[in-house]
Amino acid sequence: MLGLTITQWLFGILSFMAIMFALMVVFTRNPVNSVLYLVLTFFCIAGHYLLLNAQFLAVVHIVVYAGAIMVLFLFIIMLMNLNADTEPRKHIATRAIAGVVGGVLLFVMVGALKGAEQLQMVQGGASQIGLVKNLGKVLFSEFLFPFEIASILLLAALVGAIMIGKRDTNINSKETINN
Amino acid sequence: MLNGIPINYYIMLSAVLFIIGVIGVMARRNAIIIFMCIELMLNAVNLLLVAFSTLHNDASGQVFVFFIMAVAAAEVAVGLAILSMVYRNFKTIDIDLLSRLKN
Amino acid sequence: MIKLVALIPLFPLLGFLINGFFGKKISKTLSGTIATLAVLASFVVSLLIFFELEHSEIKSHIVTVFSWINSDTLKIPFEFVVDPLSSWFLLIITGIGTLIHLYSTGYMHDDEGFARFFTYLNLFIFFMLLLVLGNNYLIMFVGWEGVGLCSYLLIGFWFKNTAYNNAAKKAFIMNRVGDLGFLMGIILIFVTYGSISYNEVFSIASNGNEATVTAIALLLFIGAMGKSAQLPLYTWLPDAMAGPTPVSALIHAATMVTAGIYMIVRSNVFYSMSECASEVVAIVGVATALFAATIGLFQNDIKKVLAYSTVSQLGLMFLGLGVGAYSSSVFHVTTHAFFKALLFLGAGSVIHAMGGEQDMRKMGGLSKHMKITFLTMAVATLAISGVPGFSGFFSKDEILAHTYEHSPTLWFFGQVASMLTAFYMFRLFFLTFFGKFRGTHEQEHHLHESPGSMTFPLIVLGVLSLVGGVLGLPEFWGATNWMHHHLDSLIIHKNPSTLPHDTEWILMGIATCAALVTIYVAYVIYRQRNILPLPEGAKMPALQKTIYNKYYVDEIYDAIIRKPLDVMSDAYKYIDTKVIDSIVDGVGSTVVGISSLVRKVQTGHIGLYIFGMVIGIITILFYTFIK
Amino acid sequence: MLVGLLIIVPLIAALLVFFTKGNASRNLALGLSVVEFIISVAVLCQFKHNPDSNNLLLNCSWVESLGIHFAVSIDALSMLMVLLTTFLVPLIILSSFNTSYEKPNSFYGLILLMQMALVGVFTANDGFLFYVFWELALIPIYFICLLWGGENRGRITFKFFVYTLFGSLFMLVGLIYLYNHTGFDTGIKSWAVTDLYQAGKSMNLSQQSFVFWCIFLAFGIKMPIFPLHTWQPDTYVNAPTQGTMLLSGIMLKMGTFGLIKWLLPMAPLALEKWGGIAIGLSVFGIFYASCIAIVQKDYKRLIAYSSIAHVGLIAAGILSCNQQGIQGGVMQMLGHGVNVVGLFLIADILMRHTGTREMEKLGGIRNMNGNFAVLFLVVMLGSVALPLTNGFVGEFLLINGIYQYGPWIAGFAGLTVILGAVYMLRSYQAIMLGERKDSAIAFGSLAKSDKWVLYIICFVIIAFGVYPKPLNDLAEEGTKAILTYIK
Amino acid sequence: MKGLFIISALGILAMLAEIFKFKKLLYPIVLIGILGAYATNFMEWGGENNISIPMFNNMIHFNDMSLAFSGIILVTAFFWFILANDYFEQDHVTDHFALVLFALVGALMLTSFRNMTTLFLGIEILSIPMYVLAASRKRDLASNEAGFKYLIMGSFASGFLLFGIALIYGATGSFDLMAIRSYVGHANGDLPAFFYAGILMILVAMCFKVSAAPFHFWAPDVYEGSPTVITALMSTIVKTAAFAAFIQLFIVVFGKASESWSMILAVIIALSLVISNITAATQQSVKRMLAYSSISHAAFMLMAILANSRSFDSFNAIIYYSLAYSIGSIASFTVVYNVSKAKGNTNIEAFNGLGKRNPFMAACMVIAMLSLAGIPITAGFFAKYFVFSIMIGTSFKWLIILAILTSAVGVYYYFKVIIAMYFKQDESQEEVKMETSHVLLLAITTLFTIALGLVPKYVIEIFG
Repeated sequence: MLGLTITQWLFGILSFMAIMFALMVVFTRNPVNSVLYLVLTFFCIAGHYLLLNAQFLAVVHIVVYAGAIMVLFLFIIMLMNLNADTEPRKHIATRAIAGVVGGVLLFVMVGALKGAEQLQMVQGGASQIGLVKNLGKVLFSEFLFPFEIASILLLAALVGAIMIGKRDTNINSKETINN
Repeated sequence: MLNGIPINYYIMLSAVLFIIGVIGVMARRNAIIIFMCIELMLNAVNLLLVAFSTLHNDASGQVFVFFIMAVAAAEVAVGLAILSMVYRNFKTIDIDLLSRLKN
Repeated sequence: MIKLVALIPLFPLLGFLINGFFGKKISKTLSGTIATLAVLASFVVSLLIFFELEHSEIKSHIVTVFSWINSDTLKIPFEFVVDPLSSWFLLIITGIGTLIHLYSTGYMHDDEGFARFFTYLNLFIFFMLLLVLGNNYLIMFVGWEGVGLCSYLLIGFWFKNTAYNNAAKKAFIMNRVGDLGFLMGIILIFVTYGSISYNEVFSIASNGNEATVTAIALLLFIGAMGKSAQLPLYTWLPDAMAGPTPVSALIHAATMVTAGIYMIVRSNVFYSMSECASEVVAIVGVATALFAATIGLFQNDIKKVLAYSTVSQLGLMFLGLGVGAYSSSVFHVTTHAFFKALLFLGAGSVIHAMGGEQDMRKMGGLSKHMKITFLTMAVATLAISGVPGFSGFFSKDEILAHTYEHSPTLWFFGQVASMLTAFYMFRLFFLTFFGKFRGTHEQEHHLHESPGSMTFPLIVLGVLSLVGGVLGLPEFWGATNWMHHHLDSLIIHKNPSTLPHDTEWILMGIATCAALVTIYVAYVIYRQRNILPLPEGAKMPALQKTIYNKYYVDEIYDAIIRKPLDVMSDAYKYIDTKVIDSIVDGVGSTVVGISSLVRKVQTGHIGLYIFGMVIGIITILFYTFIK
Repeated sequence: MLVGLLIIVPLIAALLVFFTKGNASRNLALGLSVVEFIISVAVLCQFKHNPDSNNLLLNCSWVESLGIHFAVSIDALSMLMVLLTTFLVPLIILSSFNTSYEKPNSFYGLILLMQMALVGVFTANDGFLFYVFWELALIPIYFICLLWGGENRGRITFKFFVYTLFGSLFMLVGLIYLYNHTGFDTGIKSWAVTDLYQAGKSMNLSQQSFVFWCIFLAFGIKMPIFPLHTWQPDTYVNAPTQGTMLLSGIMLKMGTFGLIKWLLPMAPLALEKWGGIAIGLSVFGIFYASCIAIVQKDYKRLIAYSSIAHVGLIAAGILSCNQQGIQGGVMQMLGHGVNVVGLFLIADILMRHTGTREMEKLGGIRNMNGNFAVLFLVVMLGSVALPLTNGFVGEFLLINGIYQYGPWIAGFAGLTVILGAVYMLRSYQAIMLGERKDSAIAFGSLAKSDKWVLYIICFVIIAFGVYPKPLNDLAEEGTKAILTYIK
Repeated sequence: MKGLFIISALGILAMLAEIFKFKKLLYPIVLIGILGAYATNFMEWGGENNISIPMFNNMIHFNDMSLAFSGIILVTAFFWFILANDYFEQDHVTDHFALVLFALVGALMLTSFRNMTTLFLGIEILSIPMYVLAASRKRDLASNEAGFKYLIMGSFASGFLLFGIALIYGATGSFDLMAIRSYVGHANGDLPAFFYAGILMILVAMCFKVSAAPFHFWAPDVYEGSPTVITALMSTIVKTAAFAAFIQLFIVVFGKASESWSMILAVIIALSLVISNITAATQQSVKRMLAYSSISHAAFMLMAILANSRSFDSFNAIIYYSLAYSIGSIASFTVVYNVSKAKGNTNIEAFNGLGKRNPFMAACMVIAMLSLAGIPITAGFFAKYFVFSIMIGTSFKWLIILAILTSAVGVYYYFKVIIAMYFKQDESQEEVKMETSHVLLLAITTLFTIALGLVPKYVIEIFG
């Protein structure tokens, strides 16, 4: 159809949806809705991953983002029971400016991101890298050190989150304001 | 050409998503939404990385995405913790109301 | 003996030190004696040196004391020169100095600043001797400023009186104006000739081109104007009468004020090279002579009259210098030193007798009470009026003769000036000594002749002003003009006197008649008709009023120099604080101002911060990729 | 090695004094500064005896890789400056004996520290070291003024500090720029002064001009030259007397000394091009400051302005860049250093005895204390440069030098001869002569220490006025040395 | 490299301390551990480490430069722990220890990364604990806000960092710095445009981390809001680490492509100099003033990077500068901390009369301020001097003039403190107490500052 391959069709549709949903994330008032839209965006992006033969990554993506992170968001939003009418809104002018600035940024980006055409796809063994086996190999050989260090990162995040999240009982930190 | 799609398209797509995220950060007052928009930006980057890794037929790009995810998760954890704490103390997460420190 | 010339200034210096450090401890008589002996000693030495010089062939001896200032090519040794000119001035200074010291021991006797007075006086003698002894212009300048200092100290001797202090300050500052010119002259000499020692400079004086030499001559003359009270820098001298009378006699009549003449005679080489400079000197001289003489006509303060007569006499001397009659001027310096010192001392003795009264309107008929003073004063008055036979006659006549030769016009004015002199001097004489006493009773009782220490100098000086003429008898009488020959070796003669003898006779005759006539007029007015000067604040015709107020010169100077200076100073002060400093402070306050503005940008809203960042990024990308 | 002592001794002295208490500290400070003076005299003898002995130079590496050395040495100029410093500091300390400062130990400690820095500035032979000492000298004086100064000292001393620091930062840039041009032949960069001279010579006009103005700015502010002077009067008036003496007597000479050693030989071309402007500013400054001095009411402020006038003359003479000018500048630095200290001491004495420096209020002191009047008179005559006082030699040579640059400028500069007399005599008359205006003001006899300081100063004024040869020869020699570098 | 592991181990140990109840021992253990790390760090100095041997597939490696930076970081950390001793006396002791130590791990990684992955992880490991620590005064609204702002803006910035990394990866097909470097080196000039875009994005992100204008907005607010000791941590260790990364990226890796970013960097420096100094001039809170001053110091260090011309000068200059600056600000923050403990706030008025109320403290503060203002013979002066001396050779001389003008302004606000301490009077005359450890700390840091100024060569001549 129209001389486009099926992948090209898929790419087009997915991209369109992704952008649409992303915009909805920004422009819906109700936080809950924007969370949901963001989830949808993520699904589209996952679709893109599949198009790019990054199957495993697609799965992980769904699991981590849609599964974990967004749920966390949703949870917090519920906790603070935010909804459309509690949602504060920036002044219309501010939002307009934001839009304009974003447009300009896009413009310069388009200008900046030239020159990728001559990059040629590296052939041979294509579409195999996305498989768990290959990724695992790379991750645990070449990227072993980052992998280990990432644990420290997570640990730190863990400790931090607990420390912040937990209501402390003693009030003595009140009078030592600002020290 | 990644199975028929020029790499530029991917770059543009992720650029657009990234910028939508930026716009979100600029246009919203709700800290959580802002945070979500930042996640959106990260995902745009992820997409770009995956596209490039496929282009170069090199797995390290996708591996990097894992790290980004990990970091994102960590950030979200800490971030939401801080947000909830702020909400506890300020009874709001409206960034325009959080401006005691200035000048 | 000449090698010991350094002794001459040394004695007064010692006297100065002794009186300066121990003056309070020792008795008045002792300190007075020490001071007088110090000067007497140097007088003796000067005499010896003078005669030794007379008999030696070499007419100029240089005695180096120590090397003073060296700067590469500029070498200024501290050395003295002994030659006819300096040795002659040495005699005048030390001789008259001795007499006046002696006089002062009596005059100042009951003043609590007695020792201080002699300290200053010795210091003055010291500097004056430096002035004439120095072998280069800088040492002359040292003495020059030194005597200025001493006159400052002595004019303001009674320092409790603000008017006196002002007079002293005025004298110092006006002299400084002249000194600046002098200093510039010295520097120009150095720049032109690479040295400032007389012998070296004069030997190569002809190297300098006309313009430069004229410049040098005029600059030096500015110095002379200041020191010798010529127009326009003369106004300090009348005020300087605030000092004790011996000071007026010594400094402001006999010695210091003639330094200008000494300097020009010293550097006559330059003046003889530069026609125009000499013109200027002559004109300024005659102008001063006339101007001061007219003012002298209406003064009532006895010392003021003498002061103005001094100014006009000095003018006459400069006239002589201007027309190239250097030796005549020195001659007149000498005679003037005699009779003017005498006049002042006499006036001093009168004032002493009158208990400090200086206004002639309160005097009269003193001749009976103080004979010696009366007689000596008479001699002096005759001398200054140029009555034949007296010293003044010869010197003045010589100058006028040369002037006539040079230009009859100048001669005419000079003649007029000397007539006026004769007039006001006799006015003074009659008002003081004749008629009936116009003072108060207690003054009348108090009237007495002064003590011997004061009258002795009067007598000596009287004799001198009587016979002083022999030093320079006119050539055309067949006599030899000793002064002329004495200074011959030092003086460049442009044009030897070519005046036919009969002209000279005629001129002398005119001068004599003029003098006698004026004296008669004065006699008629003040003796026969007993016309008294008007009292203070009386109505008088405009011209007389103007002259009486000294042509308002002081007021004019005030208006055109002092006021503007003060105004400008205030303006600068204002600028300094309000403009320049405020600019400096302004920078600071602007920074602070901007700062408090810029702080506002930091509103504390994350949204704005993000905007800032994004705009930054946009700019960067735009600059790099689009532009 | 001796020169090393010159720098070390005050430092140690400062530390020692810092750990003492009360009067002990001031006596100790006096003693040690006298010791320092003796050392400097020893150095002088050594210098006279053998100018290029190793005792007179010290050169050890500091930061080798950047060619920075701790190089100090004694030549004729620095000898004179060091003598001035080591001679004045004891007097300054002695002059403080009748004022009781709180925390005397830190006060005298800072003074000695200052002395160390000053000696360093005058002896430094390495551009970087020079700069370091230059800045180092600023800190003690800042604290002296801040801690013991007059009422609104905070703002004023701060202005002084920022102003001078601002200037010296530009000097730093200028010096670095020179340093960057060193080793154009050898390839080895060095901060040694001679190498900097070479570098300066190797530059073209525009580069030299950059260096010239950068460095001149610093010196011009320090001295201070006409438009950059406004920090000075306030600071002088507000600083404690000893601080003022240090500032005017010695620190001011840093600027003029800097001109001679650190500017003239660096940028000869630029000097030819821009010297006129600089001289013009200095000379106008003479007239300007003298005029302002005439209308001052506060005697201390009057001296401050007179100091601007004097330094203007010095700067003009030095910038005219000929034997007489520079030599006169050096002589005048010495003379002015001594005289101005005397004048400020007199101002302080007036303040202490009568409680005011307002000249309308004073008057008639001469009848109360003739002795003081005479001393005052001598110091005043010194500063109006009367012949046979130490001020004269310098002033004569200076005007002479300026004259060789431009007769009319010299004439204008010569106005100082007149105006100086005007404001000095006016103030002397107002303070000492006439009848006393305010009957409340009594003036007893002087304290011993004051008397001695004044005696010494007067002696120096007369002695070196009559027989300036010893100093003058050194000055001549030093000037010749500099001029050979310039030519 | 062992240092890195020791510190991580300490972090984990700190968490175990909660469980196995040896909180009391923890503090000494940590101090000793840091010393140990420093020792190993020192032992690894020199020798074969100069030539970079790949480690973990060239993810990190320690050559002398990274060792030097880690050395500075460890020393500063040691001092910081002494400063912060009573910060650890409230609840969550172990958590705080753990977080600080983890942040330290991140910092060390930034000195030694050789791969974009480790760069990214390093930055995040450094940042995330800092977010938490900034907010660690849970009831203090200021602290909350500080943490919150830091978090939002930090993650926003890392978004750009990642985008940049992605673009560079796209152009070069590798995350390995050396690969990228050789890529830049070989492809002389004809690099695809979006590669430069990548460089610039990273530049932006790094400028954010070192808080250079116009990406500095977060710094003052966060510095002011955070607990004082944490502010000290941010302005010393975090900054040093960020600069280690900066110099690594922009001199070693992108140095060849400098024409694409040097002008931009110059403008950024100029902006930072002007904005920071001008704004600092009228600050009331000394803490906030120090925040602005840290921005201007960052600008100075950036100058050294901009100059990246001659052999090792830039490295030397930055190492010396960061050392001098860290020591100086540790000293000043110690004083600020104690004053604010006594007075309850960090306003300039709190310093009034300190010269009388605690002369020692005041004197040390003076030295610190002189050093920050760059007055001889303190370390700060040499730091500035070295920067000038390498800048004067470049084509950016106008920056030096600007730097001078602004640092004159800088003197203004540093001396406001001094004037307050010695000139202003305070109603209360009682002495400001300070515990012994802090006295020692102040003494050491002050001596260190002077010593660095007197004999800078031992630091300045580390490299060639």
